[in-house]
This record gives sequence, C-alpha cells and structure tokens, in this order.
Amino acid sequence: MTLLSATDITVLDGAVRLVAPVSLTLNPGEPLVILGETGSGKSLLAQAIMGTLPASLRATGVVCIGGRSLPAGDRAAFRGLWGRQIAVLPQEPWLSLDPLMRAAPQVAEAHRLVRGLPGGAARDRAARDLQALGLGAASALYPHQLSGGMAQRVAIAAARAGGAPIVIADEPTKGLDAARRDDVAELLLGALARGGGLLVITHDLALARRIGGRLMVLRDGAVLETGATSAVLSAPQAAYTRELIAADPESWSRRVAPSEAGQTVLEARDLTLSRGGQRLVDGLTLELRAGRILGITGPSGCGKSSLGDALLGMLTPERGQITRARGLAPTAFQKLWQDPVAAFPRTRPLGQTLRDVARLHAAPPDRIGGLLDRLRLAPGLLARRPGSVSGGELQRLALLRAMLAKPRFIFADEPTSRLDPITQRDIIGLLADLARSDGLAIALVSHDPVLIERVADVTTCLPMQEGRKSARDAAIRRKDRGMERPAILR
Amino acid sequence: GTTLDVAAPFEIQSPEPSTTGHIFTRMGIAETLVDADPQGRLLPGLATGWSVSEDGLTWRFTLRENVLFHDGTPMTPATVAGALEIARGKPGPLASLPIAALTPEPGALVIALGEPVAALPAFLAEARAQILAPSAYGPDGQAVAVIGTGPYRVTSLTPPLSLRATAFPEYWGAQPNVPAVTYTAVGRAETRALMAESGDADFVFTLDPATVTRLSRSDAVEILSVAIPRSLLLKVNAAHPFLNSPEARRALSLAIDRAGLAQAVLRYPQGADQLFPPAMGDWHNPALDPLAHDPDAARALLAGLGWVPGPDGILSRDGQRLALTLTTYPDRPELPLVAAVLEQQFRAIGVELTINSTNSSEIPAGHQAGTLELGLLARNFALIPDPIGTILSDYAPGGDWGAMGWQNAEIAALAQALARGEGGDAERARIAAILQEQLPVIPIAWYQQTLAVRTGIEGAVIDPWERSFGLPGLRFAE
Amino acid sequence: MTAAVLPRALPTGRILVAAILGLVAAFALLGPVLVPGDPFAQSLMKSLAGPEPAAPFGYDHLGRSLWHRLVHALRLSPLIALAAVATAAAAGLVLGVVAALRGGWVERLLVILADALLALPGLLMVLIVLAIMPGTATGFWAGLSLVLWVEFFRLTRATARATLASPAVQAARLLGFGWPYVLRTHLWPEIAPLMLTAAAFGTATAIMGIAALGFVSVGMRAPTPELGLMMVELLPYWREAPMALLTPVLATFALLLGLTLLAGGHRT
Amino acid sequence: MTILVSRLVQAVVVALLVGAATFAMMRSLPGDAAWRIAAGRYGYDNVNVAAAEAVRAELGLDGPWLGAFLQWMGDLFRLDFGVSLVSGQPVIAEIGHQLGASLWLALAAVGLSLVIGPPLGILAGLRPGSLFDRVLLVVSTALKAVPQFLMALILILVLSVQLGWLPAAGYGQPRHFILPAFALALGLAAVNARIARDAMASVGAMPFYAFAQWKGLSRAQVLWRHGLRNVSVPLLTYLGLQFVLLVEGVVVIESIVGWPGIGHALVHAVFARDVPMVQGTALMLGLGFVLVNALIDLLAARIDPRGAR
Ligand SMILES: Nc1ncnc2c1ncn2[C@@H]1O[C@H](COP(=O)(O)OP(=O)(O)OP(=O)(O)O)[C@@H](O)[C@H]1O
Ligand SMILES: Nc1ncnc2c1ncn2[C@@H]1O[C@H](COP(=O)(O)OP(=O)(O)OP(=O)(O)O)[C@@H](O)[C@H]1O
Ligand SMILES: [Mg+2]
Ligand SMILES: [Mg+2]
Repeated sequence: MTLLSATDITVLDGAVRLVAPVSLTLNPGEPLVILGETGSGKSLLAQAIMGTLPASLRATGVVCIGGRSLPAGDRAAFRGLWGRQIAVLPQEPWLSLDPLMRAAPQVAEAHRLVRGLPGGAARDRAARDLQALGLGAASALYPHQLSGGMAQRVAIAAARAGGAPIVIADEPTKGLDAARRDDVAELLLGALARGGGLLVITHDLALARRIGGRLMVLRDGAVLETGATSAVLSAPQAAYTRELIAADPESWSRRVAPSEAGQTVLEARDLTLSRGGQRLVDGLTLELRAGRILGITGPSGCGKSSLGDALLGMLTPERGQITRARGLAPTAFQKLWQDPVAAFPRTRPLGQTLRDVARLHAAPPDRIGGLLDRLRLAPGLLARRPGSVSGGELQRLALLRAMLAKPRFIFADEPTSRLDPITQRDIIGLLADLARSDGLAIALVSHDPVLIERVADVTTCLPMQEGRKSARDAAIRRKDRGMERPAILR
Repeated sequence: GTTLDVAAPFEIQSPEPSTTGHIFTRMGIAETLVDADPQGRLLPGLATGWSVSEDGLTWRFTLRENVLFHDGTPMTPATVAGALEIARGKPGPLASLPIAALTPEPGALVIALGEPVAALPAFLAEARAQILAPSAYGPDGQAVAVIGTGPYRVTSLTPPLSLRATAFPEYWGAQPNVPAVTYTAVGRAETRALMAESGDADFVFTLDPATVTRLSRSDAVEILSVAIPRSLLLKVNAAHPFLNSPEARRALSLAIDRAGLAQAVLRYPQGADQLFPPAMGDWHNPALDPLAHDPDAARALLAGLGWVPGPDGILSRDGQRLALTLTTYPDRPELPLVAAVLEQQFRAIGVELTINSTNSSEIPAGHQAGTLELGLLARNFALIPDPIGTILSDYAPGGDWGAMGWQNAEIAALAQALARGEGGDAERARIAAILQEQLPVIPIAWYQQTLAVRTGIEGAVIDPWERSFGLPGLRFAE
Repeated sequence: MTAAVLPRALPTGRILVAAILGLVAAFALLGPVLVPGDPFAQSLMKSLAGPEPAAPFGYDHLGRSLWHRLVHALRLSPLIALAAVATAAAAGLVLGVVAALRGGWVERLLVILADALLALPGLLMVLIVLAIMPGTATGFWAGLSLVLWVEFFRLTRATARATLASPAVQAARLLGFGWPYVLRTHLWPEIAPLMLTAAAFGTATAIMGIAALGFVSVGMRAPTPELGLMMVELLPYWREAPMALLTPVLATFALLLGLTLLAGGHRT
Repeated sequence: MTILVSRLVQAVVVALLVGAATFAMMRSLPGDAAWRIAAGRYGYDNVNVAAAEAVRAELGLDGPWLGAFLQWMGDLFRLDFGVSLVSGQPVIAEIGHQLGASLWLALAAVGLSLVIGPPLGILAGLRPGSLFDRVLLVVSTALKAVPQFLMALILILVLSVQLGWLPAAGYGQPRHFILPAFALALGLAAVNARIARDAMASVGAMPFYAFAQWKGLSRAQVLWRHGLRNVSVPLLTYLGLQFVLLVEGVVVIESIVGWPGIGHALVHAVFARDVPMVQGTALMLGLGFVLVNALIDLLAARIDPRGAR
C-alpha cells in the first residue's frame, strides 16, 4: 500500500513553469531521495506535495494521501493533514522553533492540540520524546540556547508529535559537518523503521548513500532518472547524474604542486588568537610561499575564519608575529569571504564595483573582460546586483575582484560551502590554476577534509581547543543567525 | 442639581490672597471690610460703618459683631488688624498707601495715615484686603488655607484648577440659596464656551466675542453682558522721537477704525471715543469731542511733521522709517486680534507695525527700561471700586500701565487733590479732557464683561467692578 | 516573504501620496498666480464672508482672504519643517557616522546624549528654545532640529555600525579603498532609504508640532499665517463659519496624510 | 542587570541635561525674570515695579554665575527642586498633585489605545495586502495626521456638544476621563495598530510560524500560542518610545480640557518663567520615560530571553 502518491505535479510562477509534471510515490519503509542541481525545483516539488507552496505560486496535479485525493492547487485542503498525516521537517530548524518558547512546550503542544492528549500526559510524552533523542537536559532551554543539531532534533520531535506517518525533509543536513550529518540521518531512518514514509531532498551524495531506498534526480524541473539509490549512484544513466557524481571531491585526483617553491609571502610565528574571551589558536606557526596552497581544516567554530582575519591584519593576535614579505603593497593580501553575498555592496551593480577596483589599481581596460573569459562568466552578469546572481557565479566574481588588486596572497574561506559538486569542482580548479600560473600563495579553508587532502600542498588542522566543545554549538548557532537575519529584514 | 458649577479663566495658584484672593472674594468665600454695589457706591462689609477725622489722617472702621471665621473662631479687631498687616506687606494696592499704623480697638479698627487718602475705604474693598482667620497664615505670613468669613466655606482646594465650597451655616448674613458651589479654572475661551453649551458649567465667566454671538442663539444658556470700567488702549512711549508730539499720537488715533473693530472683532455695540467708559460714571465725560476715524487727516498730520512716503508706502523722515514695535500679550485673546487689525490700519497711513505678542510683564518692564514703543493692553480702572487709585498710579505723572515719557503737572495736581478728597466732577472732567487732547494713551474700545448662565438659574448679575460672581443671590428655578 | 506583499500594496499608495503632496505643493506655489492677492490685507466689512472670485476660500474673521493666507501658511510650516529636518538629518548623519567610525568614548558620549534627549519630550525642548527665541522661525528651526536629530543619529549609527563591520566594507578596505569611497558606496545606499522615511516622518512631526504650539499660543507671531495659528484664530467661529475653520484643518490634514503615507509606505 | 545600569546612566544624564538646560534658560531668557514671575503671580492687572522688585528681592535673582550653577545642580541631585516661583508652593508637592492626574489620564489613554490598536493591527497583519489591511493603513495614517488638539475638539463637539454623552471638560469623576483619554488614545492606537500589523506580518512570514501550522495546530492556536507572544515584543518596545508621543499629547489635551496635570503645568511654567517648575516637570517627565522604559526592558527580557535587542 502506498502512503502517498503524487501525480503530474507542476508548479507555475505566472506563465513560467518551475516544475514540469512530476509524479512520485512513497511506500512504507522505503525512503525516497531527491538529488539535483541547485534551482532545479526540488523544494518546490516537495512543497507542492505538502501544500506549503508560497502564495505567489500555483500548482496543478493530484496528491493522494491516506486514501484521500487532493488537488495540489488547493492549499487549504492540506491544512488538516499537517502534523496528522505529513510531518513537515523545516529547512532551517533553528528558525523553525518559536524563539520565545522553551523546547519542551513546543513539542508538548503538538501532543496536546494535535493528538489530543491531556496537558499532563502531553508534557510527559514530550519529555520522553526529547529524552529519546538525547535531549533530556535541553527540554527547558530556549531555541537560542540550542545548537544547530539540537534544534534539528527538537524540530523533528515537534514535527512528529502529531503522529504523522509520512516525513518529508528538505535538505536536513545543510550546513552541518560530517558527524552531525550522520546523527540526522540516523534519526530519519529510525522513524522509517516503524512503517512510515520518508522523502529526503539533498545534494549531499554521502547522505543519499546513507538513506538508501530509491533515488530521483531532478534537473530544470523535470525528472532525469529514478531507480534504487545504490544502483543510480554506482551506475548512473543520465550524463548529468554521471557528472554530478564525478564532481564529488572523493573522486578528484590529487593536485600536483609545482616542484620549486616560491619566495615566502607571509609568515606567522607562535600565533595565539582569542575571540570573545575564548582561546582559538594557540602558538601556531605557518609559512606561505608563492605558488603553494595551504589547506586549513577543522570543526566548525574552531577559528578558521578568525585565523584568516589575523593573517590579513583585521584581528589583532593575542601573541605572536605575522610578517609580510617586504616590498608588497598592502592590497597584495586579499580574502575570499565565506559568504560572498555579504562581501559585495548590496545595492551597487557588480560591474560598477569591479570597475572601481580596476580604476583604483590602474588595471588595463580589458583586464575585467579577460578575467571574465577566464572564469567562464557571462559579461551580462555585470549589470546585476550581488543578490541576483547565483552563488557559484558570485564566488567567481569575488575571485575576479581580488585578482584585480594583483594579489600575492589569497585567503579563500570556504569558497564552495554552498555549492553543488560541479560548481565546487570548477572553482577549486580555478584557484589551483591561479596558484600555479600567477605564483599566488593561497590559504584554502574547508570543513571537508577530503577536499583539502586532494588540493592542498600543506595542511593545517586547527583543533577545537579544550573546554570549548560546548561553545562550538553556540558558535554554529550564532553564525547561522547572523547570516539569516538580514534576509528576513530585507 | 444642588451644586452650581462656575467656570472662569483664572487659575488658583495657592491659598495666598495676594495672588489668588480675587477668586475667593468672587466665590463668596472671603470678605472685605468694605463692599461695593454695581454703581461703585461703597457699602458696609465686615465693617458696618466708617468715619474719618477732620485732618483726614485717622480712619475708624466699626467692625461687625458676631462674625465667625470658617474655622469657628470669632473675628475680632485684632484678627482684622493682623490680616491687613500681612496684606500690606505684600505687593498690592495697600502696600502703596501711606499707612502709619493699624490699631485694634474694642469693636473697631483704627487706621492712621501719613497723609490723607480719601479713597481708603475703596482700597479696603479690594480683594487682596480680604480678612482671613489667623490660622490661615503660616509663620512667614503666606496663607496656607482659605479661612474666611463668607457665605461659602472651602471644602476642597486643589490648585491650580479647582475648588469646592458649601454654604457656611454660621454665616453672619442670609444663607445662600445654592448650598454648594464649585469653581473650575478653564484657560481656553473655547473650552469654556463648550462647557456652557454642553451644560458642564452653570455659570461661565468671560466669553470671547465670537462665542457670545453663537451662544446668544442657544436656548440652553442666557448671556449677560455689561459695560465695565476697563478700556482697551494703546500705550504710547511719548518720549520716543517718532511719538513725542501730540500730533503724531493724534495721527495714530485717527488711523484707527474703532467702529469697525468693535463690530467685526470685538462685537461690541460701539468703540471707545474717550478713555473712560460710561461704566466709570462721573469719570466719563459726555461733553468731550469724540475720537474719530480719518486716515486722510492722519496722513496730513504726519506730513506736517515732516514724514514723507517711501516706495513701499511706509513713511520716512531723515532716512528713518516710521517703523514701530507693538507689544501685547495673549492672556486676553482679543488683544492679538486687535493688534493684527491695527497693523493693517497703521500701514494704511504709512506706519509699519511689528507685533510682539509676549508675556504681559514685557509692557511694564519695557516701560521701566524705556524700551517700549507701543503697548496694546486692557486696563482695569476698577482695581479698587474707586478709579482714582488707578488714575493716580497711571497718569499722575505716569505709571507702568499708563502714561510713558509724558508728564502733565495739571493732571498730577488734580488727581492728588481728588485722592485727598478735594474736588469733584469738574476736576474729573478736566482730567478726561487733558488726556483726550494729549493722548498719552490712545483709547480703542470699552470692555464689555460677558457671562453665560445656564437657563433656569435666576438672579445672575454682573459686578462691573469684578469683585463678585454674586453666587449668594443665585437661585435654581423650580 | 514580506516581499510578496509589497509590490501590490505600494503602487496605489505611491499614487495617492504623489497626488496629495502634488496638490498641496501646486496650491502653495501656484495659488497666488491663479488668484492674485495679499494674505495680510484686511477688510473688516468682509469678516467671515463666503467665497468670491478674489477670495475662493472666503474670508477670515478679520476679512483676510483665506486662500492667500493658506498659500502663505502652506509655504511657511513646510519650509521651517524641511529646514529643521535637513539640519537634523545632516547633524544626525555626521554624528552617527562619527560615532560608528570612532567608537570608544566618542560613541558612548554621543549615545548617552541622544538617549537622554530622547527621554525629554520634544515639545518641551521646542518650548524651552522658543522661550529663549520667542515666536520666530529661527526658534522653531533650532528647537525642532534639536529634537529631530536624535532619530537620524540613532538610525545612522545603527546602520553604520552594521555596515562598517560588514565583510563588504572589510573587503573594500582590503582592496585599498578609503573611507570616503566606503561611505559613499556602502553606507549611503543603506542609509538613504531609511533617511527618507525618517525625513518624511520628521517633517510631519515638525509640522504638527508647529501647529500644536501655535495652538497653545507659543507659535508664530500673528499676523503671520501659520496653519496652527489659523486654526486657533478661526476656532471661535466654528459654528458661524465652519468652512473657514475647515480650510486650514483640511490643508494640514492633507499635508500630514501625504507625508505619513510617504514615510509609512517605505517603512512597511 | 546591564539594562538597569544603562538606564541608570541615562537617568543621571537626563537629570544633568535638564538641570543645565533649565539653568541656562533661567539665565538667558529674554526679558527680566522678576517681571515674568511677578506677572505670573499677580496677573497682568497688578504687575508693576513694586511687585517685580518684591520678587527680585525675595528670590535673589542676580547672583554670580558659577556658584549659582553648582548650587543648582547640588539641589537637583538632592531632589530639592525648590519652590515654585509663581505659587510659592514646593515644586515637589505641586508636581505630586499634577503627576497623579496626568498619570491616570496617560494610563487610561494607553489602555484604551491597546484595546483598539493592536487587535486591529494583528487582524490586518494576518492577511497582509488584504482589503482590510489597506483600509487600516489609510485610516491609521489619517488618524495620525490629525493634530491632537483637533482630535480633542472634534470629540468635544461631537460627543459633548452635539450628543451630550460626555462632559466637555473638567476633572474629578471617572466620566471626565473618557473624552481626553479617547482623544489621546486614537492617535496612539493608530501607531500601535501599524506596529502590531507590521510585527504580525513579519512574524507570520517567519519560518517558525509556518512550522507551527505544519505541526498541525489550527490558525487560532498558532496565533494565540506563537503569534501574540512574538508580536508583543516589538509592540512593547515601541510602547516605551510612545511615551514621548504621549507626553506631547498630554500637554496639548490637558490645556484644552482643563486637566490639572503635569503637561498643563509645564506650559504654564514656561510661560511664567517658573523655572523650578519647568525643571521639576521636565525632570519628572524625563525620569518617567527612563523608568517606563526600564520596566519595559525588564518585561521584554522576561518575554524574550534572547536579550540582545
Ligand atoms: N516563490 C518563488 N517565486 C518564483 N520563483 C521561485 C520561487 N521559489 C523558487 N523559485 C524558483 O524556482 C526554481 C526552483 O526552486 P527550488 O527552491 O525548488 O530549487 P531547489 O531545487 O530546491 O534548489 P536548492 O538546491 O538551491 O534548494 C528556482 O529557479 C527558483 O528561483
Ligand atoms: N567578531 C567576533 N567577535 C567575537 N567572537 C567571534 C567573532 N567572530 C567569530 N567569533 C567566535 O570565534 C570562534 C571562531 O569563529 P570562526 O568564525 O573563526 O570559526 P570557523 O572555524 O571559521 O567556523 P566555521 O567553520 O563555522 O566558519 C567562534 O566561537 C565564534 O563564535
Ligand atoms: Mg531547495
Ligand atoms: Mg569560518
């Protein structure tokens, strides 16, 4: 018996078709994973199935749930299913919890109001749910006191408290590191074992492997191929799927460094960094040479970005020395920000920003055009603002901007964190080329040890300082809030 | 109801008679030794009678027997002397009198003067000469409570806006008809008018001209209006080089369209054609040549003084523009209005006027400093029920609210004689004539006092001397 | 999310705002051209008379043409208000940027000062300034500027702090740009729309304040035509000549409505 | 705790500012203070040289500069505001009286505005862009664009004169409150409604609001359990700032309806150059603002544990 079947779901924005007719079914105990390019319509498809599409979009098609069949366009009809039939897992768990309510009541209220348990029993059930998820101590905390992973688990408990058998999760591991990703996968699979249905959207191949079941690949709003997850991942049929899988860092070949190292561009000796009263880096010594790539890894919040700030003189070290090579202009030291959108003036067309930099550094008039070609960027992008180009494009434009300043050193902070594997591979490849051709010294930060291992000549792994394990969750939380809030206010 | 609500513009500052006494006498709470009728004739008050010695220096006031203060203590010659002693130590008319001694005697108070003052009883009829019980005063002489002898006794006093009083059962005179009264200070004329209209107040004192027109059509209230001894006048700095000749002042006077002003702005029956209004009885001189409106004559007078029109129509002489500043105050809402009209009427004869509507004290202060040019003001000639007190301080020879930079020995002599009790109608007529000819101040209008009484309240009269609301005489109609 | 709402809500609002403010401005500028006349000239005989070709809105209690007084008033109050808002905005902008750039005790001092000023009712401060400079446009300008700058300062400082600490500014500095460039290209675009909103609200507040003070007789000096003063003067005649009173009331209302819509439209 | 400390600093600076401003006012006002005070005390009919000199002698108005200032600030910090120049009563006593009257009026106004504004605002915020939302926008903007004195007069004309439901002016009985409180409340409610509407619209657009519905709660349950609480925080914060607006309204309204409150006293004191009264009232209002905001800070911190605002 199928738990859910969706037939010919399309999503339209006015006359623009964002999701072509797509059909899918969910069976008990058999998860469905959706993979696909950024912007291919994965989220919209899931939303159409759950009746949670934004009001500006229109959907057609039919969704059958629990023997009832509902037109996908009729949002109101889905209202009664939420919590009772479908557990909707939010994309951003820390934004999905009421910031002014403690964790336990957010779970208990669903037990009481949806499942109809009396108040006391609902509280007991909520406490047991949280206990089972290893959150016993967290039940009286407010969401802002929870780490991303904890918030994720509270949200799952709350979403499932109504007793819905079907779980739909959109990128449940976005922004999480490997350990945390596995925790979440375990949780999702645990629910599945009791005969429920599970739909997971992701572009993390490792997660897809872990979930198993069946896989569906989307591109441009249409299904490219479907099949058993293990089968598709090991023997993809479509060219795009093949490319997607091939772009995974796991399958990159190791980069070969040029034989002779260049001069020392930057040197840090016995560097000790603290931030907010916390020791981040203790007695670190490193040397950056022209043409070489220094890989920097470490868990989230261990101080990778802070190290970059220190190397670029934007953060005063507590102790230690940073020496720049003599004769280099101050602007020869550049940085690629972790969040590229935030590193450009929000309201200025990109072309104008680039021209300002070119003028300041007396770059020849055709320099921008040349670099655009080299980075495979369309000149038309220059007329747009930072918010209206894709993440991959902007990350390359940031690189272009840094190149205009004739840098000798670039600190590249997670330059691919939000990209799908193909775009990620392109950018890293480009950086490596630059190091070789221009004799650039590069510090490359990533939380993905595989990626660093494939690209870097030297690797520094920043350890999480002792006694800061608990602070780590707080750091994640703060960062994510910091990134999300402006988007809402805007 | 059994309570009568009074609304008037005056705020209650404190129980102190020197600042707020006029409210207490108006409300029938405190009384003075001497009383006055609407014609200004003096009547017995807390004193049943008075006499003066041959030389005019010793006055004897026989005090009323069996008068109780509101705290139950009896009024005695000593308490009366004490109250007056405190009163004359504070700013007020009494302070200016040449009193040598106040002596209590059995059943009477004897006042010894340094020089004769014929109007002494009138001075004692003024609100600040009210008699309060000894317990009303604090150790420094400031009043801390209103403990008077009147028909009403204060039950609650909440400065700055309200007061309640009930009939005092042991009052020496007849009991009032209305057992309880309240007083509310309402600064804005339009709010007072609305209170009258909506029935929130039974007795509303002082209405603005427009309201009178409106309320007189309403069935809910009755409007009472009476001419009072108060004039709206233009105080002139006669020492100012532009204004130091009587011709210049007459030219300004001729520029003023008093009839138009009275009808359109003040809505009075007529404008002022001399300084003293008919309400001042024998001071008003019907034989005087009335002041007229004649801009052409005004222009001719100014031309005679050497003023020639400039390109913008404003006159100038020896390179100086005929530009003057007129100081006035908004406490009486009609004053800025009249100022605005004057500005245009003076412009018509080539005089430029800048209006400075400011605190009322700027006029006497400017007088003292010699900086005032023109002042538009409302002068009450009945601060005491005998105008001689005001005439003396304003025109003999000059004073803060009267003549400025102008002296006239004849007026001074006449007024001082009148004050001593010598002379009569002829002297008064002569004073009026001199003022009419010299125009140290330019009269503009005679005031009308107006009040609104809710229909169904009988017995309301207006006291032109602004001493009493006449509450004890009021009655709710059946 | 909220963006989905705005596009539909704005255009009607914009048109309304433009229509109202345009009408008021056109009247203030072109009024005397259409019907020549003098706002001060009195003819007592025409006191409170109805409209006629020379005075399309009729006459006030002193027989002055309401049309011309209104024209004058609609120039005066907005002029004072705009001058005050411009001063306040400039002061707030400069001090706000200085506070955000310099930090330290300069910032703390300015913040404390602004907080304290915020705690004092604006009307009171204008009253105090007006007590020192009575009845003059300069007094109003000074008092209102003193009140209004706080809002601009707070806005600027908050925005500047966030912006100047942003990676975008760090990047510009790394690339070698000076502060003038940063302020122009990074800060100004962020602040400008906020400033516009605050300026529209500030202008409305100022006009309302001038009128309110006129109402408690601390406003402009008669016979200067000012909206609040006109209302006070005509109020006693509300029953005799309701249209005369309504004229300045409606003009004020239109002006304030236009400005508040302008400000509110941006804020939501 | 830091909330209280920063509010305390604010209070001290308010006191300094008020002290310095009123002192400067005392010294730099045009015209002679003794004359002004005499006019305030004795009325325009009776102010003359004698009265002005009496005042001058009594108050010692021509002292040296710096000593007077230090004395002034010293008295201020001992909460000794001195004696009203006009009435001769201790300023503290006078303010005590008036503050009560204003406070009740203000509370009534705020209470009324909260009953009117936020519910309408929330209703509109639940459906942003709807007809109701737009009507509310226009109505609230219009209400905000009516000067307060006008609002009071319109209400008096309609409610007292035409309908005779309420007294036009006066003080003392509960029914006297309704009209002035209502006049104040309408303006406040217009703003409250906008704030509530914007807060509701943005809360409604938050992921957690949608998530609460996805958990299976009904619309009403979500609004009640998650909407109101989150809307209340910005509303509360704004309420603190509104205090300033309220004070300005109180000044105007009190002078119209003859309310014996602090706003009324303030206007009079400024007119009459009663500087100790100006100082006392200004300080009370300033400290009142600080106190109200400190309370609101504490309350908001209880509702919103994130603290960082
Ligand atoms: N509310 C909307 N209005 C109009 N277009 C939208 C809207 N939401 C998404 N889109 C567009 O629809 C397309 C599909 O979006 P969707 O969010 O489903 O992508 P996705 O596959 O989930 O991508 P990602 O991996 O980045 O989450 C994109 O081109 C996107 O720009
Ligand atoms: N501006 C700042 N002020 C104070 N503390 C900060 C600041 N920026 C970062 N921190 C703290 O410093 C620590 C290290 O932050 P950093 O951004 O360097 O980590 P990271 O290794 O780059 O982490 P991620 O992988 O999440 O980017 C965190 O605990 C963070 O909370
Ligand atoms: Mg998506
Ligand atoms: Mg980082």
